[in-house]
Amino acid sequence: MSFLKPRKDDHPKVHEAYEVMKDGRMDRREFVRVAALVGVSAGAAYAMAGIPSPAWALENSPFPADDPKAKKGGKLRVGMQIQKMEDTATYSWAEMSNQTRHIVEHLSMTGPDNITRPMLAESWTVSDDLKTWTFKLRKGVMWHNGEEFVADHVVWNIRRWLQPGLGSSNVGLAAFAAMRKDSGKKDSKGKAIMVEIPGAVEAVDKHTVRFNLKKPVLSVPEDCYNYPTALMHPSFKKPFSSNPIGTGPFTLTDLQVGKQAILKRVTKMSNGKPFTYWGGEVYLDEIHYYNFSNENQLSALASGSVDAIYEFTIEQMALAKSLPINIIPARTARTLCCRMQISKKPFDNHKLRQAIVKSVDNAKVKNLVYPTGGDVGQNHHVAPVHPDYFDLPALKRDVAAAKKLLAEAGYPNGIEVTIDVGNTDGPWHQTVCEALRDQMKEAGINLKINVMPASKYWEIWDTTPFGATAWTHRPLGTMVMGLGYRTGVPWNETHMASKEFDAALDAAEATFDVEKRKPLLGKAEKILQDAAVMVLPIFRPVYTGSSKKVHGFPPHPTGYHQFNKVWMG
Amino acid sequence: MNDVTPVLECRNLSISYYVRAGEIPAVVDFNLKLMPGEAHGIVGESGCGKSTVALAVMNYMGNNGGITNGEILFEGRDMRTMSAEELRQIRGSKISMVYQEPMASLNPAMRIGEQLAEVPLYHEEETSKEAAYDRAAQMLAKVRLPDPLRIMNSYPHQISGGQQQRVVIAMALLANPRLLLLDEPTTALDVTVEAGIVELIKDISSEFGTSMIYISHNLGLILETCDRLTVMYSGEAVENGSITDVFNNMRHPYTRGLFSSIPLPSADKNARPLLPIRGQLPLPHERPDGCYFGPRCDYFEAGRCDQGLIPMEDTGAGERHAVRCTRYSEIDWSKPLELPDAGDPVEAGDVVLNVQQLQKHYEIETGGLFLSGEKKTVKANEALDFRAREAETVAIVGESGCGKSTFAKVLMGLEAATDGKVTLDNVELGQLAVQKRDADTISRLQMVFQNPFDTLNPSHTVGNQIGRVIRKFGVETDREKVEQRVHELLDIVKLPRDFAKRRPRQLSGGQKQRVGIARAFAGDPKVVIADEPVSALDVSVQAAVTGLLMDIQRENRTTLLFISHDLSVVRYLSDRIVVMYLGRIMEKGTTDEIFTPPYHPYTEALLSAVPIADTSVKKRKVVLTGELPSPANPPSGCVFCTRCPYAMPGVCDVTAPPVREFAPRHNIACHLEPEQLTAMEPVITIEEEKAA
Amino acid sequence: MLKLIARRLLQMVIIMAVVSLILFLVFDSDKFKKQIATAELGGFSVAAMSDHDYQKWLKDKGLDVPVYERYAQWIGGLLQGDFGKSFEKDAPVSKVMGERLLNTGILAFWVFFLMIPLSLIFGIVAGMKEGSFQDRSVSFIAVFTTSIPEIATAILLTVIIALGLGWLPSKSAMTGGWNSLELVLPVLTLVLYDFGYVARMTRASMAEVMTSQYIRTAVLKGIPYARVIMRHALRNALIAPFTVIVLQLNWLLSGVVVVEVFFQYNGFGKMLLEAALFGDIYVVQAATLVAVFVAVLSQIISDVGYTFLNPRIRFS
Amino acid sequence: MTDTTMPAPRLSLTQRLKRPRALIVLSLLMVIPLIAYVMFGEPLARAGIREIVLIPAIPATLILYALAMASWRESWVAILGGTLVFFWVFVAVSVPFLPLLDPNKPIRPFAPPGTEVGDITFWLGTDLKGRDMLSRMLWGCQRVLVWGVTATAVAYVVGCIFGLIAGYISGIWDEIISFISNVLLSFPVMVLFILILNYLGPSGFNIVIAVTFASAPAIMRIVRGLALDNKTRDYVFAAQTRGEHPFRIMVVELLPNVRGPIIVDACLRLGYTTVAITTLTFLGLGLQPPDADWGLMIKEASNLMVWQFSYMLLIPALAVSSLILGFNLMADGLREMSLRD
Repeated sequence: MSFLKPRKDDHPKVHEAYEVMKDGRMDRREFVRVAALVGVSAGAAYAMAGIPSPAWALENSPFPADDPKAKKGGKLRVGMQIQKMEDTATYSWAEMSNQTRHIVEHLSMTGPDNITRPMLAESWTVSDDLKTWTFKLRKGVMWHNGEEFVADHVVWNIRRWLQPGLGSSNVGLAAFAAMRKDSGKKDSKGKAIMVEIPGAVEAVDKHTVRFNLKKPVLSVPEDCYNYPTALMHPSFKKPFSSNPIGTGPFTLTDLQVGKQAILKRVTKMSNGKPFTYWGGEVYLDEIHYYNFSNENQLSALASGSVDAIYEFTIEQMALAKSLPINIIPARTARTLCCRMQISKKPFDNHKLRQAIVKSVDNAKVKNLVYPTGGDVGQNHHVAPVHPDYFDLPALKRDVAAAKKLLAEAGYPNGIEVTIDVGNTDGPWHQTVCEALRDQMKEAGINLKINVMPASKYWEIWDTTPFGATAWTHRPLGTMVMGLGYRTGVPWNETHMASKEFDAALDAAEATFDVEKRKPLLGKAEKILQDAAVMVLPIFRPVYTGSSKKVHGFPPHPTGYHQFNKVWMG
Repeated sequence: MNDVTPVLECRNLSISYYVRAGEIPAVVDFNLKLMPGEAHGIVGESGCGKSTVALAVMNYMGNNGGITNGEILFEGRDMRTMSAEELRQIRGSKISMVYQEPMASLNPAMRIGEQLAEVPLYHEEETSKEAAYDRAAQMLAKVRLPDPLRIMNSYPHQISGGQQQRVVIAMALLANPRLLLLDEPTTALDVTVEAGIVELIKDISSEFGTSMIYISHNLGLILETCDRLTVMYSGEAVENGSITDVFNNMRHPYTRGLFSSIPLPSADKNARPLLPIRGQLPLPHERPDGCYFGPRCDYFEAGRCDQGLIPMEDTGAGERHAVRCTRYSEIDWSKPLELPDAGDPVEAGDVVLNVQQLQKHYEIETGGLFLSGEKKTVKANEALDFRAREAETVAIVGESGCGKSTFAKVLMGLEAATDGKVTLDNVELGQLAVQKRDADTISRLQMVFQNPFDTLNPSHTVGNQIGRVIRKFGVETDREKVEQRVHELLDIVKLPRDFAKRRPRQLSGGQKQRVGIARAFAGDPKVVIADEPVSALDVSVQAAVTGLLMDIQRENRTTLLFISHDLSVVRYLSDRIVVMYLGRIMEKGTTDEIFTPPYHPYTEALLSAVPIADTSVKKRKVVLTGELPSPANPPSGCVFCTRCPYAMPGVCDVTAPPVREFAPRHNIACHLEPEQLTAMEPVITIEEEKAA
Repeated sequence: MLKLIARRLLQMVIIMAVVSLILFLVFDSDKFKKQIATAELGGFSVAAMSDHDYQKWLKDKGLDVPVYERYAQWIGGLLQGDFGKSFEKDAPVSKVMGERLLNTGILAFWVFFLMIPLSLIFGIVAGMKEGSFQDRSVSFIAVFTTSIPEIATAILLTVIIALGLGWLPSKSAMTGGWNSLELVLPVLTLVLYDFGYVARMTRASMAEVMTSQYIRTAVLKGIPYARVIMRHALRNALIAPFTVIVLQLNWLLSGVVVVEVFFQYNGFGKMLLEAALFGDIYVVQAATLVAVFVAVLSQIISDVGYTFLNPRIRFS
Repeated sequence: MTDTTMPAPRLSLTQRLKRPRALIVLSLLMVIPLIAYVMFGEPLARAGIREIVLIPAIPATLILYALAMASWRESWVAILGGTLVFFWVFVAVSVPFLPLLDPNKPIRPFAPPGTEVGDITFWLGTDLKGRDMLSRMLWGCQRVLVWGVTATAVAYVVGCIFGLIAGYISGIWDEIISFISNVLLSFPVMVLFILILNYLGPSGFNIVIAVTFASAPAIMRIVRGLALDNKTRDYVFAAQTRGEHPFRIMVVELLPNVRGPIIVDACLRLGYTTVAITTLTFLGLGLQPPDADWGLMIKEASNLMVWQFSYMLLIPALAVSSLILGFNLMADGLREMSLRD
């Protein structure tokens, strides 16, 4: 096995990580990811890790390698919910970004292998303290309107996101949160209004951008590929769909929300000169998105109305298997969180919560719903796919203990509780709840399942005492823990408020070394698990499908569409 | 006469309908011979099969009817052997028909001209459209319709009922048929309009020489229009002969019963009370063996009358006079019938009900919720003024639209009077809605309704409905006593006590009316209003119900307000008569005063219009022209002026007529001089040489 | 007659005004505003929004204006032909709805084009001879087809024709551009369901006319049977089916919802359902008004037509 | 001069059962336990009598069926319709006692009809979650029947009350009621359903409300028409002239006499309501999972559009069609019989 050694000028973290890896304390793939994060090219990182570089780890390109058999031309029809395209920075659905992803692009790009590579940036470097990030931009990247893509454009975009009134969810990302400070002013509800720290982002020269962060952030490149972070031309005016200027290979020719979004290759810039795409060969001529609700997408694929779809659910697997299609699974950290709100009766009773958790066999539930694929959850929301996952001992179902706890909680004759479920990701939510019901029954807990339409569930998801909420995939365990369980954060649906937990999480977040971070995060995981605020039995895989004609359809864990190298056969 | 082929001959004709329950014989063993130019009447009560005969002649019996036996020969050819095309050619051209309901018989969506012109167009070869329309217009003129061209261009609903019937007659006559079938052609019409149609039919038979079959339940009409007649009972012809033979020398007990149960305006209740036929018409599938009339016949003889089919036998006397009775020769037909005791005339008491200048106007709005249209005033009652005494029967007579039913509603408190007064024992009722009247007042004023099928609530038992009145008026409250009282009332109206448990649909029309009477008298009323209580009943039942009503009234000394359009019935039971026309009183007085001059011209016309089934009666013809005006749009001046034969232009159509008193409480509202009125000849005269 | 029409139109305007006001008031509730926000931004985003952000969002959407003001604005826009803007589709309502209405219009056209002759002919043939074999069979078929709800008809047709035989596409989303084949199943579904109803009405009307006395008069007048049917019977027997057929327009607006959703056909019904679930006020408003307009208009047409076809009413 | 009369015959048991009061009692015995079972299943289960309440409904259903068949002999249409309807009613009241698999228990997904797993045979296969289709189909009729009957009944009560008021009392009441019903009738039914259920949220009780809004105006019109017709009958005058209270006239005199056409209409309307509930559930606005329901079965299977799984769609579609066919045929038969009288 041959290892490429890190170069001298590589980031010290690379050296550090390299050593850790060599000692066998770090997974090689994790090393590739970390090295890529701090600016080592993916190809080099794979070489250092001593594993063969996958086909897509082409040097200096975020895209997979060209398939020699690829044919040019054709259109790809994709079934997806067609949303509006107002402002990329305020996108709230991944589907929206799919409609835009081939028009406007990001500084970086996270591939289906969970590795983040430079995209519009050619490379980046980071200071040792992880506070200063310098991005070298690609030269010769052209906007559709004929202008060259330069550093000022990046600065303009990022400063726009930081504006208090925009309402972009980007400010919740660690990288950009570290560019803001408290203005001292308060809004009508007494929350602090945050403003940009002057100089937090600066154009060093025409092709260099520097981030000056107020605290160390590890996930800057990953954050730069979050779906609302596409870079727009400064001439942008809402809505994007009526003036779609980007750097990507496609442009929007027709958008009808709820019906279709038609993307076509850009051949000429608006000044009349031919447009050359920086990213090399793109095979498709057109990408057509047609509106199909999630549950109808597979039928649409089956009936030949579309060539590929956004997603299908586990219940449709048998159908998918019966069809002549490619089934494309992706292992993710998406989950269903049957959480209790500890500020509400009767879930303020810790013993009761423990009884509920004890009465359930998570592995059994997972195997019932996802017999193959997926991971068993341990009631703490960090998934095995997360690089910083700390494997706590598996939970054991204990009905007797649950009964005892129930009695101690003051319900010796059992209790009836109701869970709200909205099947927001598909009917399997309900199946999970039904499995919980059957298992809890043995412990004397009578679970009533209140099924409601998805839209209604989203109105109460953060207020209901007991609800089954679907959470999407996020690349890091610290990210989900920070978003969902830190005291007072908006998405803290359990109303968990634990200083120890917050402290453990802070410690984990400030630790670059994954191996060191793991036990720290493990501590937080344990606190969360012991708090017994939820039953989180499954991390589910995501399935999508394409017809046999479609080649190179990438299985992305967050459902991002990356069609640069897709071709129709 | 035997060398002449009859126009129509029915031989041993039997017709049945087939329904789910099985075969229902509608006509049994029917014979008829109709000579050219002859008018033949078929008379009988409802359900006797007379209309079936007419439709059978047309060979039109629907999907479920058929001739089971016998033959129908039209001009010597058996109609049953004719092809569909032959039948079509005969229908409408050689045989044509006039129907009971003219409105329903004309296509509502086609102009009258087209409907008429079809007849020549499809029956005469090479008739041009213009010629057909010309013929139609001429024929309309012949049936005495004014302005034929306008009528040709109209839709049926745009002309009045009388005019529609004239159109139907014109249609029937267009192809100059050999045989004209008239199925109750005037039943749906008002009596004065009926008179005009009857007049027309009589003229037609003389002018066109067409043979006619005239079907009616009214013996008087048959007398006026026909040469011969057949009396039918329950699907059988029971008597057949010339008018004079059957009217004067009837040889069947049913015919006799029929005659003695119809009121004649020539007689009053004390002179010749009505004699009803007991029992009721058997249902087709419940007919007895032998004589169908047997169970109701006074001459019934077991062993003879209830065996086998009784054949039609020629009496030998008279002209082709035949009768279906085994005992006709044994019965002493000269012996008068045993008449029931008429009872003594009742002495009238104090004034109970006093109506003074009563007025009832309706406002009709032609708009809805948002856009209000014009308002129209319908003067339903105008200046009504009369009194009724205890134990007295006051009849209110008039044709449709005369306001008699509105008056009843005002009296009962369902409508408030617009002006004027109605007092019952000094209680003012005109403005007092029924909800505001005390139970005592309500119970003193009760009503018997017109339609026997409507008068009882089909969902409740008879006992319940009578009992409710008893409880409501507090006559009795105890459950058993109420039941007791219900039984007493059923006894009074001569119904079996177990009828209390029955529902109305299990009762016949006459029985329902009896229950209605029992209900009206349950609260011991002082005044009973009877709104045409017998007009929907068959004649033989009418007599019984009328008799019953009078008996009870007499016994209880109740005041009876009897509303009717039929002067002959009225004559039988009323002490006083009020004649109304378009909401106004034309004439009022005692029964005798009304039936003898001086007449109001309208009274005169009404009297003349009533068909009288008595060969000894001679009527003076007074036929009114024109149609009844709508009460929403009455003529100015005297409301009768548009149809009055004596109308004086410039006077009658300008000012309302004065009310003159000819005798105490005999008033006539007319512009004619009193002398002129007094000088009128009586309308009805009886020839003294009437055969015994 | 004109007065009648004017009155009905006025009534319609009042009804539409009442309905739109009620809808405005209903959708003005905080609950519904929250629903729109959730539908548009997703539950997570809404939960993360500060009150400031939420107020700003409301302002962006124009939902911060008091309801009466919004209603007045909306009415004002309406008078200028502006139905407002769809929150979900981010396009003028008139554009979105126009297209959807056109699609549904095409659907409706074919439904009526097939259904009217079919049901009239069968109904008349059946009604001509009540109780005959043809009558019994038509009646039975009619009861049968009307008894199968559209959703079941759609399933049966799809399973047999599209999935089993593979003759037709099972969905009608028209993703490859306009495809008339995709229209067949939705049209067939609606025709099958509606045919029975109209045929039954026609049969009943014809049967009633055939037993009427004026048909007896016509027959006994000796005119040929064909003329009795064509001239005397049909003229009267078709009055009731006419009104029924016009009123089917109203029914169709109900029927298309499930058919369009099932077949994924981008029509008016599907739009209405989507808009209602999203809380897309202006689309719901406009769609409801259009639905009410069509419904009331069809009622008016049917009334007027009835009056016009029926001389008994026309000339009185 | 007495009319010939028949003595009142002694009533046989069948005849006694056929009296309106007995029929009403039997119908209530059939329907109320079912309603209680479905709507108040939880409290009943806690009291331990959930299954027991259904027991009286079984004989009541059978007796009613026997009576219906006996009195509808003349109309094979009504017999066929009644048989279909009573079949489902019988299934609804007896399904807890039938030897069926748990309708909500996932066993083996996508087993085609006739699959044998161990000693279990899935005669109609299993659905996408592996639940027995036969069991779900039979259980599914409960909810549709209960909510359909309840919704129709409530709509009828409301429609009759307003119809009687509008028709009998008339005047300004008629104008107001007619205007409101005109407003409601101006909506295509499905539009009204969508608006109401979207506002109230989907649930059985809200379906009752929505059906009431959608159906009551039409019922009101029918009752109003019948009341207008019947109020000019002499027996109503008779009641008025004895000074009866309008309420009594409406309820005692008018209501029983409008029942004939109303029963026919109710049969049809039960069919419509069943369609509406199934359709709304399919659209996601109606009944909510998890309990078996035909509309839900369709909804869940409607994403599986391939021949091989079409049994999952066909079974509920045929079930709901047969029930509605039953209602419609029954209405036809009843109408035919009423016209024949």
